[in-house]
Amino acid sequence: MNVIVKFFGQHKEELNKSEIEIELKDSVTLDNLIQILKNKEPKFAKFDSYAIAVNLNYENLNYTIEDGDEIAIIPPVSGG
Amino acid sequence: MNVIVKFFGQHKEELNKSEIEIELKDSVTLDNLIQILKNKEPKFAKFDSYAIAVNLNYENLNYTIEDGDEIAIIPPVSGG
Amino acid sequence: MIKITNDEIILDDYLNLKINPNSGSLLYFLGTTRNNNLGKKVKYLEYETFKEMAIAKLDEISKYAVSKWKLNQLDIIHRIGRVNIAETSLLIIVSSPHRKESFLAIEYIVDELKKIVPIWKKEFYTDGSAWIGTSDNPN
Amino acid sequence: MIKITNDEIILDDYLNLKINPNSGSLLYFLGTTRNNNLGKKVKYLEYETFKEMAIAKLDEISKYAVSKWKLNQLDIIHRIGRVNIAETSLLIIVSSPHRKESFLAIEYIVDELKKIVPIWKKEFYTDGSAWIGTSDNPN
Repeated sequence: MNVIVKFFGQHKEELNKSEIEIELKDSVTLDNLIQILKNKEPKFAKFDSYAIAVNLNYENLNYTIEDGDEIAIIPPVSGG
Repeated sequence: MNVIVKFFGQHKEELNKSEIEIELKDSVTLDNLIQILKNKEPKFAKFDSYAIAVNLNYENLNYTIEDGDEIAIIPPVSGG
Repeated sequence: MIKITNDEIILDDYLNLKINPNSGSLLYFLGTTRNNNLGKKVKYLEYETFKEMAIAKLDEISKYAVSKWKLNQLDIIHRIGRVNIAETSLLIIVSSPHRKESFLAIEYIVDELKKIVPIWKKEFYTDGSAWIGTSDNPN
Repeated sequence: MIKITNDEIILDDYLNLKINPNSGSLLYFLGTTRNNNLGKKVKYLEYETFKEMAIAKLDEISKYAVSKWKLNQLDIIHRIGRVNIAETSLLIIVSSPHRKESFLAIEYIVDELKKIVPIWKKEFYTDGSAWIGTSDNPN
């Protein structure tokens, strides 16, 4: 299956892209996805602090990605 | 000397006056004044909770009244 | 600005035309008249004050708060006389570099105002009235 | 009301025309842009958001606060895009029967907003810019 991974703020700026599409096997966790991202986007490997949201909700690294999930890498927020 | 004692809120309403003038000897404390007020105004004796201000500042009962002092009996405040 | 007034308090009249560029927080607190208190239906309120002393005490409170929390702005406006339901009896405006100080200041000011500033509230009900703050009618 | 907008936030546009007769407390909190942060001179800010998620998170925060503190009113308006010095990036309006709940609610909302709502701030200085919230630039 294919998933879209969205980037924001500093990540978007440094990667110079707001999203990428990645092809995944079944039963891939967010933890696995992070490894794939690090290989695919070397700059991503240096980002040290972010949360991950799936379908607008924060999820743990052991979350198993499902077809159609919208994944967002959330750098430290600073609204207000 | 003569001092003016001011009343407010519930006190003013129940005594039906906003101030009284009292003749005092020298070296009279606020504590003494309260006793004089209780004799002079029987209704005053039943007021159970108030502070006393002299010249716009709260003072203790052992304050010695001076000529020209402006004395105010302050019922529990309820602004806001 | 410290003000005790018989006039209706309309927030619009007190809005900051220019926000302080060194402020990160601007807080407007309005104390408004509820149609009920302690289970009784309130028709309206009347506030009385010992104005000279109230101004002096508000000034003391204000100076302390501005100095303690390094406020960029502090205004306290209290209405007296008759105040109808849903009207404003108290308006406090605070601004400071960070929000924490604005909140601490405004809570301190209201608490202190309710303790030491000679202003008295009388509630008028459908069946009578009561001075608030006495032992019979705690605020 | 929950709103994320590119438009300038003018308090005047959000003032209560009618105050709730069951409210004793009405609070307007404005987060405004300071001309300095962590010792640096700030020229202006830019906010970015993941809007769909930000709205969802603000909605969660809002529902919790209204229910926990029994608020009569809660509005949260956040501006995004470029925000100049002394302009408002955040407006929160809260009303409740007693003031304590208004204060608790608004402090909770700002704290929570700064933790979980996907909005990012970039500060522009005379000599460069920085994203706030990263380990290099704690908020």
